[in-house]
Amino acid sequence: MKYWKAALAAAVFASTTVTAVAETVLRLDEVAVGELDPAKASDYADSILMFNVYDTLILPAQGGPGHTGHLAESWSSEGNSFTFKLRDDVTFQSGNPLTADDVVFSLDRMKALGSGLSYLFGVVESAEKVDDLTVTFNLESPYAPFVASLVRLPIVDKKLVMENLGEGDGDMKDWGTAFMSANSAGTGAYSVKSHNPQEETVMVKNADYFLSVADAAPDTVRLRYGLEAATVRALISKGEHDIASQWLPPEVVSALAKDGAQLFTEAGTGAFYFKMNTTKAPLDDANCRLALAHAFDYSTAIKMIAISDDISAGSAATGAIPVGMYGSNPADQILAQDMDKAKEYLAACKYDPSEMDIEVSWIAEVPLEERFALLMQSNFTALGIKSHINKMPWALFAEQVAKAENTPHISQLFVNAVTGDPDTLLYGMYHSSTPGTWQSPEHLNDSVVDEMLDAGRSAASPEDRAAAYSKLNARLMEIAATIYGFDRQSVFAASNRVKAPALTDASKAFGLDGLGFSFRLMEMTE
Amino acid sequence: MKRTLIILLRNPLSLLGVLLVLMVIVLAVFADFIAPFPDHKGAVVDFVYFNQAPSDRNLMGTDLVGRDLFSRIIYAYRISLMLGVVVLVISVPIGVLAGLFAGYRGGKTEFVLMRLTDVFLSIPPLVLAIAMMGVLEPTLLNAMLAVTAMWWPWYARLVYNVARSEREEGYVLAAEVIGASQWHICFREILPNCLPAVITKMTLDMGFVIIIASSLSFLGLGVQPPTPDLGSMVAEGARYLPDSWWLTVFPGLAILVAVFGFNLIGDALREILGAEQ
Amino acid sequence: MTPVLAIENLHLGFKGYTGYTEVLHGISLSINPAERVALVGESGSGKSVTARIILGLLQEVRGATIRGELRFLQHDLNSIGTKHWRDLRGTRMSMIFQDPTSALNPVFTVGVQFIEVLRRGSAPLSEAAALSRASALLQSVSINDPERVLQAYPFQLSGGMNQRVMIAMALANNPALLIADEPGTALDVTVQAQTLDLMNQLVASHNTAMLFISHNLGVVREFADRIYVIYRGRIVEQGPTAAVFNDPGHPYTRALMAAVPRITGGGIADIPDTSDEFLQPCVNHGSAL
Amino acid sequence: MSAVVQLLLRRLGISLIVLVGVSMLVFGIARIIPGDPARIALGPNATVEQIAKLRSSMHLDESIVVQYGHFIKDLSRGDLGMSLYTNRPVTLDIAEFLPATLELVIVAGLLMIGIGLPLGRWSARYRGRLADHVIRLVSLLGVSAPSFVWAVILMLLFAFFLPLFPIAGRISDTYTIERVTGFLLVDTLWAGNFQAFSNALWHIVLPAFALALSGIGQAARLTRANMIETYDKPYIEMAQAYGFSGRRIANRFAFKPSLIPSLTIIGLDFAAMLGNAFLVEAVFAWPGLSRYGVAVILRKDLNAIIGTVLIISATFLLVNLIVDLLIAFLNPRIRHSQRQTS
Repeated sequence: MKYWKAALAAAVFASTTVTAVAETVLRLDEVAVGELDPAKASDYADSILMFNVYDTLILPAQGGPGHTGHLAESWSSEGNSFTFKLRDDVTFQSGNPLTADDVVFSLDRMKALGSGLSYLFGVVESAEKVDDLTVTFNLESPYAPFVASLVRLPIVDKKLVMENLGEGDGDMKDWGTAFMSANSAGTGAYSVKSHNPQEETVMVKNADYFLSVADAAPDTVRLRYGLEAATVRALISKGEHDIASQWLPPEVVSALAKDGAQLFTEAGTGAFYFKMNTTKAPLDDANCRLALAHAFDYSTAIKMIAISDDISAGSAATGAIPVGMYGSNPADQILAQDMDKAKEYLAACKYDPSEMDIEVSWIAEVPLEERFALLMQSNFTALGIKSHINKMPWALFAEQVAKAENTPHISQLFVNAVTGDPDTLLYGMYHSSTPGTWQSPEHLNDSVVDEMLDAGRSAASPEDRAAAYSKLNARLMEIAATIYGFDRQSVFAASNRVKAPALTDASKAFGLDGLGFSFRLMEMTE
Repeated sequence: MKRTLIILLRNPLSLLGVLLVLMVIVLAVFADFIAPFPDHKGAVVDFVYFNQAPSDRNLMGTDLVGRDLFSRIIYAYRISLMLGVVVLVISVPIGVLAGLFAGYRGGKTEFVLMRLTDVFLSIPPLVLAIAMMGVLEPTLLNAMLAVTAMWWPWYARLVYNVARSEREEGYVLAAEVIGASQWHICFREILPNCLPAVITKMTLDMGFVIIIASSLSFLGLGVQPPTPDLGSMVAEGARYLPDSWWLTVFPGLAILVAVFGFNLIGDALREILGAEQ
Repeated sequence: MTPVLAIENLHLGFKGYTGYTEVLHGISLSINPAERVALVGESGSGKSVTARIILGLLQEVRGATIRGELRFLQHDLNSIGTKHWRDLRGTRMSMIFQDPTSALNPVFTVGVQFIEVLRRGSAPLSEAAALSRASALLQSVSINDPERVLQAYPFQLSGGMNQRVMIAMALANNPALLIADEPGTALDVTVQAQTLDLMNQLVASHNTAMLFISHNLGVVREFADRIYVIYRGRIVEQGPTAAVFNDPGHPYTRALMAAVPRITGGGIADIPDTSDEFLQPCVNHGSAL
Repeated sequence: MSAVVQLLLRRLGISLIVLVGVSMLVFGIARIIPGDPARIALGPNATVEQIAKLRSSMHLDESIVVQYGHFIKDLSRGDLGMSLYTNRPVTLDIAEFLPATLELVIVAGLLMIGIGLPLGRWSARYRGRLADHVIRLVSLLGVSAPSFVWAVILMLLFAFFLPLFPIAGRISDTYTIERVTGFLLVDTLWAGNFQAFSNALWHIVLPAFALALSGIGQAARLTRANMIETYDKPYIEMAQAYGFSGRRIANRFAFKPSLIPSLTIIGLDFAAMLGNAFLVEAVFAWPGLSRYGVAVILRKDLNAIIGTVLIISATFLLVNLIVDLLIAFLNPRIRHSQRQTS
């Protein structure tokens, strides 16, 4: 009894600080729940998991255009087929060696599951094993961005997955989805130690990784989900958290920066869009859309995302394509509010402004969007148009946009080119053949746009592609299906315990969202 | 009635309650004249003055798009009071009727009605409202509906208990003997005896409705922006703690002040009316 | 001989919203050892508050103003302090209440309550010792199955049984003074008579003085050595029981006697609300001893 | 059969009826949800065939009565379906998240009882004096704000301005505690890790207080009111006449009889905390069932909504049942009702 009391007292009064351990821990957070199955990966949290637990055949080159080999040593193309030679020194975390079978299996699985970013591989007819370390992809039609899209084909451990098939119909049963949503089956520099979709995923360094990894790279990584902004802010201040998600409101990021936090940036391959439903009155009239696009206060929008004097979560938009991509307009040709023009267009619109009631939606998980909704509402009020704001959780939004009639008048979205190529940014958004997805709440059906998009993806030379996208850009501005808010740059507040060259040094940046969070390239300083 | 009022005003605490409630009502009713920035109740953005700490210009600071927080809190009181009144105006008659009939008629009516109230009462109140709001579109009207749905059973149970004991009382029997109609007995004999309890509960409930409604909007299931609402203001502001503390502290205190006022009055009424019974 | 209790010129008043109201207008009263004294009057006459002043209970009520001398045994109650006064309660002075069932705590067994009372007297008392003492005390009030009673809750016992329990409790610590406030009026007549008899015997055997408070002269006649008649906060007549009954000097006493000739639990029906005659000065028959 | 067992059986019966009613109500609410649950489940890229297949496997094409039948059949096997949000069986999710919520609610309930009752007792004992006025005012303040306001205020004061307590979570992530019960306060002790136990305790202080404050106020008010009523009872005067000290009278003779009528309401308040936990968990990033509940409601995750509401209601009923039994245990009149009637 006495011992018990003493022990309790000792425990209560014991310091709660961490006992010193040699192991380094990196702690970061993401808003959404991380999906561990790479075939289902689509958003930022999924990408972080995927790029660390799995590897891809190639990677974007750091600090410039082009791609370098990763799991593949080299590749060549002939017409519509691409052949990759695999490295011979790669083993999965399970110990199984990497072979061409795994690559074929990975593509088949991706296509069979049909979720996540599998649409990128719709054009791939088949993958064939040539020998143990050689694989060939055959395309149905010319597709210029194919190599780029391979950064979204994580290679999974066929043998391990086949040993762990769950319940399901057919030969492949569930394709191992039950297993893969809780376990890692990759070659990556980090393996999953535990995965709790509500709380966090814990990853540990893979000692047998095929590339050499700096000792300073974190031994353990904790990816936490769904933390409140105030929580993240306090945790970083107290040194209990390392990298905040990009969804932290700018005020909080700037408060952290004032307290001495460093800022990481990942430069834009995407933009912030206000997407107008082109099938719903009054926005089915281009004049109305143009009126709204001209009424929008672009310069205030930029002010809203400023974090410090020199860092902002974005830069002024110049047109439909973010600066730096094929077909983009020069950086100084920025969009600006023009109320006179807006009124002209409104007058030309066939609908009576006094009868309009525009539904402006915003994604519940991204509080910043509420402010843009308010900004739009006040801009539209200045034009004499009534509007109302509707907050939507992401899942509900993704469901509602499937049907044009359920899609709100205006949807706010951050969209990134998932492979860094404009095709992956724009095709899914605007081509009339793509079904309604969260990327395409415009439900656009425009033959000129379709034509340019097709030309852009099949053109052989970069110059031809640039010309096609330039024309596309002009057409998109003409029909104003979308208000282009700003070109996006992700900003992350981080503690000073961590160095991430890929997120601070432009010459080391990958130009692909999430890849900057390759933990093997980070260094812990304490 | 007059006596009640005198006692209310003589006790310093209940006087404080009366003053607080009066203040809230005056602010809500005359918001258009009192609010320094009446147009800030809606979708206005002013990025010159955004996220400002309390100052002479903005008594309680400004929100993240530059709107005056004091003005918005005043308008939010309007919503809270309206919601409280509407919820009580709908749920009290329903609950009272259900309780009266269950208590007076007995038998099957009693069994069905009271088991129904048991079902409602056995879901934690907030959970029921949250579940309903999860299904319905988040609007002011639906928030009222959801809160009403969770509120009537309490009155049903309260009146039921009174009615059941009154049923056995002499004067009800007497009324039955002289052949008074059921309608007469329910409304003229039993109901007046339930009234003090119902009125006291209504005053206290005004505060609770405000609490529940703000809880719903705190979770994003209530009134939608740009309509100012205390609960969603706290929720929104909580993201910016501790730097922009005014965004949460003032709306939170505003809830506290209003509910405290109603509770002070309710407490005093309970003592006065309870003593009279 | 020192009286057990001596009250001299006791005044009691309350401050309220409407000002100061005096309830007792200078009462003097004394009780000798082993003497049984009755204080008789209608409800509201001030007899119950007098009892509570003696115990020191009213002193703790805010707004009550009490003046007058109070002596209990060798103690000057006004100067011994509330703590000391409290120590006397339940040990040297104790009280029996009107309704035995409601005066016993409903959520504790008789045994538990009995032990608590016994421990007031001699603090270090083991539970077993306390229980056996309680058993003996219950047997002394003619309870044949004390074990069952000790395990029972008050609501499980009859009113008469509870009354006996209370008498046993009241005398458990051999008090010098027992105040009985309308004992047994809540019980039916025969039970009341039995318990009064029992109480009478016990008081005699314990050598305890008793202040018997009642509105019923009929009851008083059989049990009291001496009587004080109280009307509206004043003693209007006092003297040995026989003297008062044989020669009631005060009009109020006569009215009381006319109203209730028998032992009953009922109220006093036929006394006029007020009468100028009742305000005549006190009639004193002198001490019986 | 003893009176308590009889009471238990009767209450169980009523609880069961009520639970069936709740399941119908919740099921009904969930089925009038706008939008096609199958489409929500499969996401925007699903084909018509996939949706049709899922619809038939979810019995969505049949009448609501038949659907309810299937639901009850699955439920009796402990199957609440899959959560669309976590892609796991709902029962698994609930089993994972419920302990955190229960732990929070139980600690808050202990605070409510441990602080609210003594405050009320004190207030009643010194009624009309300064202590009474202060306690009444403070407890009224306590019930005058929703728990999320208290959560925010406590967090601001004791986590930000005075950084005494952690901002969020159940335990610092430097501790790895093997999950046995899911109650961290239990599991840490189970593991014999007192440092982790104190860390978990340290984490639960603010959320539990935020959740408990209005309950503390309510319990204090109720206890005071009931005790003041009790103080007018003859047996209290008797206790005074027998010289028991004011403290002993307050803590024993007046307290126990007034506890019984207070308990029912305190039980209800305790159970209502299950709902209020929704608000507190959101502020303190507490990984419990309520946070899960909000997440699934926002995502219109039907199976998970039904499962969550059902499990919370069942817990609510269970708490009330326990309170009823506790009252029966404390109140000899109920416990011995049989002897009285015989």
